[in-house]
Amino acid sequence: MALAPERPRIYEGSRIPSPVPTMLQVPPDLRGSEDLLQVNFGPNHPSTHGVLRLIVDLHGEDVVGLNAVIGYLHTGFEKNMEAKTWWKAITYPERIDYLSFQNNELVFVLAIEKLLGLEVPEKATWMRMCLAELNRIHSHLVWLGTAALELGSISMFWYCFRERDSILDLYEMVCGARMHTRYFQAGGLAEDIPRGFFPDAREFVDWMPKAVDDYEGLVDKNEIWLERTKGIGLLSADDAIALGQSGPVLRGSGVDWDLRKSEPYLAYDQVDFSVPVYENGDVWDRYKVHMDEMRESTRIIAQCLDRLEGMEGQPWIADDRKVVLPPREELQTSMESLIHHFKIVTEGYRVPEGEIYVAVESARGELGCYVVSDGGPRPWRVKFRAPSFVALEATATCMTDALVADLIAIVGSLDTVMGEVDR
Amino acid sequence: MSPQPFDSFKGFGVTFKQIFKKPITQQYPEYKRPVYPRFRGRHRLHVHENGLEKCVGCSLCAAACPADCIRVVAEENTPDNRVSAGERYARIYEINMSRCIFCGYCELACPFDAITLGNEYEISEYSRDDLIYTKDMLLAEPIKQVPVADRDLYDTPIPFYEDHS
Amino acid sequence: MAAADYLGWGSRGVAGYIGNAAGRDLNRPGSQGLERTPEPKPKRFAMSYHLLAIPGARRVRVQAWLDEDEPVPSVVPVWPTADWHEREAWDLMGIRFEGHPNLSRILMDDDWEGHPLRKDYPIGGEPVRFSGEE
Amino acid sequence: MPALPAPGAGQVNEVWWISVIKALVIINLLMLTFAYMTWVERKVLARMQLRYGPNRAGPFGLLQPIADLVKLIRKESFFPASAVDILYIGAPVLSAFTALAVFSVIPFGPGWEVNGWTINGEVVNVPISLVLIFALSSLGIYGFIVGGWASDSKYALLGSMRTCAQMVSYEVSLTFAVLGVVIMGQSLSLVDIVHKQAETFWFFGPQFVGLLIFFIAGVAETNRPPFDLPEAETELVAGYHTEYSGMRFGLFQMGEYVNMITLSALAVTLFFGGWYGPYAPLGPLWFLLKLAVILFVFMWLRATLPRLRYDQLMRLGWKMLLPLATINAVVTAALVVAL
Repeated sequence: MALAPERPRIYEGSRIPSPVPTMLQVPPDLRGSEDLLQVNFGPNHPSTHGVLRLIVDLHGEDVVGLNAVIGYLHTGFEKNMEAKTWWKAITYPERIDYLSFQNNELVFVLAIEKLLGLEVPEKATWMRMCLAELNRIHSHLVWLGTAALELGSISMFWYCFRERDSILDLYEMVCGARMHTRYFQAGGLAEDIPRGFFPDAREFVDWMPKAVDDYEGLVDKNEIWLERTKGIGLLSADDAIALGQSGPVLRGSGVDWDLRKSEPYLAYDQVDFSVPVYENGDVWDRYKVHMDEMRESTRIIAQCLDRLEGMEGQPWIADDRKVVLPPREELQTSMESLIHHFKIVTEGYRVPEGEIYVAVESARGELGCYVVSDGGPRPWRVKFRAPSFVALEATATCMTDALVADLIAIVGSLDTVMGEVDR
Repeated sequence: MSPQPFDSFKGFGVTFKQIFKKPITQQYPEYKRPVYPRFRGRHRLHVHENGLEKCVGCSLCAAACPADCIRVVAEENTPDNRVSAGERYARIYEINMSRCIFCGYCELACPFDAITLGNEYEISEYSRDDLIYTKDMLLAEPIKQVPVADRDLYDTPIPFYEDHS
Repeated sequence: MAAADYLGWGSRGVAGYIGNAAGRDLNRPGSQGLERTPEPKPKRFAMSYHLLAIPGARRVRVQAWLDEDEPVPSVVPVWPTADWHEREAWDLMGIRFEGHPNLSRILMDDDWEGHPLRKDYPIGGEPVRFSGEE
Repeated sequence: MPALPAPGAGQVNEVWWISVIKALVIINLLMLTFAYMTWVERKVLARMQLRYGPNRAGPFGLLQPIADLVKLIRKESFFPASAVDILYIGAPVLSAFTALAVFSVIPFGPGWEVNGWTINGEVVNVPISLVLIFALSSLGIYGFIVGGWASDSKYALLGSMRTCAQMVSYEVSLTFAVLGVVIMGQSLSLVDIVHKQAETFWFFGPQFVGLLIFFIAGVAETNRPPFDLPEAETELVAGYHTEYSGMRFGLFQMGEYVNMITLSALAVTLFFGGWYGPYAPLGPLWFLLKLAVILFVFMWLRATLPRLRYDQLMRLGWKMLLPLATINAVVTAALVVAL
């Protein structure tokens, strides 16, 4: 084990299993063999990120067959949202992907605003970007902690959760809740930014790169870590695109594709950041993408803070009485405001007829939200294109020539959140 | 572990140096970290200084609740039984805390600042029935108090928050 | 009409991915707000395919209109990623895909009856517990 | 310094009941060490991970091991319906027993004269104690293998398969790594080896390669991270003891920890001059101190390193450690003969 073996070059051609692209079938010469052991990894297993069930055919330690079964966490979010008014439905998306909650909320709110044609104040846009990036770091930290834990590096988990906790503190300070915040509302933000946010966020921004150094110090040069990640779970660029991958998985496969750059939303075209892309499409590259993204996100947050500090006193939510709750102090004085307030709360605001697909780059990739409105106070149909759902489809393709231990590493590296997969 | 790179040993340094740092764990039941003022915890119902309840039983909170966990049954105030400042009052006001998602829409919806979400988060019970909070429980001062971080710094100064919670 | 044939992308080998394959129930008066769809709405379901060509960042939405029990050709042979999306549409909306290699339920149990996202499927749920005091 | 007994002398002149008392004391001490090992390990890991570790049961959590013991005893000893009874029950007993038995030949002190009675610094002194150690510890491995197989569970089976392969591979390297010390000490008796080190020098200098191999193979042999594949929690749930609970699980755990202590004690004896230190009457204390340092390294490894993969483990064992150990032994032999 002196030197890590040369990484196998990324394969030629396509490896997507056929006819079913998401299922690895036992090769014909092994079918019915007594040497095969069929093992259920999950739905309850220490490293399946919740309730993923993998039916794995093992030949010794080799994985020869794989079938992913999902749906154990299906909670019918999309159906539920159809029964709620738009305003109330905002509380649902953040619970779909409970690690990337702020991005989920963002995409739904953006979809509503686009259907309404609502102008959002600049301050809200920048704060949204700031929180979305904080959220990306949060999600990556949880990923890094658990993925390292799955490979046996237990300390990483605690170091990651140290920073995660300070991010959640910031969320609690601004949004009132540590995870499911409902802070983004159609039209802007629910409340103004507290003054204390800026020094605390600055402190975090200063500290975060050092923390990333710590993580990298722990595993980056570690021979065992390199052995466990390099050349494992290969996914070529063509296959990644054919399988609809996005986010870190796609960028780890050498495709320079980030919605923040290619289809900028919010104010991403006004901040300076780079998109990390790695070529080899293995677990190591996905890990590196995550690490680099944490640094880049920190940079974006710093720029957001610079802008936001100059915006004190500006409005944080659009002044549209048909959609946005009127300011509280007006409720005591203005009858008109009170009527609007009653109407929005009880009946909800109406969103013009139409259908729209909005996509943002969540921590896991392209998070799309397809909304159909029939002009009523409730969404007619909401559908989320969940990046984890798509990432999980690539499991079988990545699993060529894998051992049991690699199976864990690969599923971990795809960074799936079961809540989002099953919705 | 392997003879080749000394870089492999960098990780040992990272773990070793943590021994001399202070643990970040907070000893929870003894030490309660102050929550930020915006923190949304256990609900409170409020009364005016003259003892009348602020809630007028308009059911806006129940309408706003995404989890449908609030039940309000209103009744008219009578001259000899005057409970609230408005025309009507809430005869029954219940929150099923096991369903509540603490989104705070109820306090946004309430036009009279009658319901707010306080700072208490220790609201576990052994039975689901105990989690159905009645009006008396919501009106009472919570038994467990949670410290709150600097209110001026971490909250927006709107009158609504300065008065209550 | 498979979306792939319609665009001629399958044969040209353009890489792209399906952002979304979502069924939609049109029992009620349809929608035509920002982006117009054919009028009048002739059929119950609309299948939307959101396609994206990664080099070039072009997005295309293709809609196919279906009646109940009317199948639609599967696009899995063209875009492997459609596998689970189509299974999901079948599971939750009851849209059948012809030529799908493994069209089975994905989120619901295998022996589930009905297709939960259809509008005629009741939302169900258990009543919220309160003290029962009148 | 007290006069050293001649090599090979003073072995049997101990009355039998002294041996029995000593055995009782050692076993109990060992159990206590095991119990507090778990406490220390949790504390050390916690501090490396920015936590406090157990601090609720008693001051500094010092009663934690006892609380754990009570919990384990009171827990249901789950028994899978399709398990093979005798083997399932016997396996943890076997592994715990052999682990304890091995310690009997480890010398922890120079030996004393009390009221004219001779007390040796070890429970039994056999001339081939090293062979005995390896024989017993190979026996103990059957506990892990059989236990996993007998519980009739797929995860446990995979775990015991891994144990099997891992133990066989690393036992060879472990034995070969010791050869160098044996050649230099010119004895298979641990007591003699310690005396030899006292007369000359501690062997960790000249046998540094041997020490490294011994340590790595030892970590693998005791199933400690980063070689904890047989019970890799995130892969095989709990490996060979997936189906075990209650005190049966406790016995497995004890076997593992006592093996670890034994191995560290062996390392101290073979490479770090056993009980010798600057002030001789403190013999056992020096021994304990050295032991503690080595055990700390075990924990440090656990806190830092990710787990190896199965094939990498095999590669490391057969392609790196074994050739190195062989070369080391041959070179040592040549040097000893030449000098």
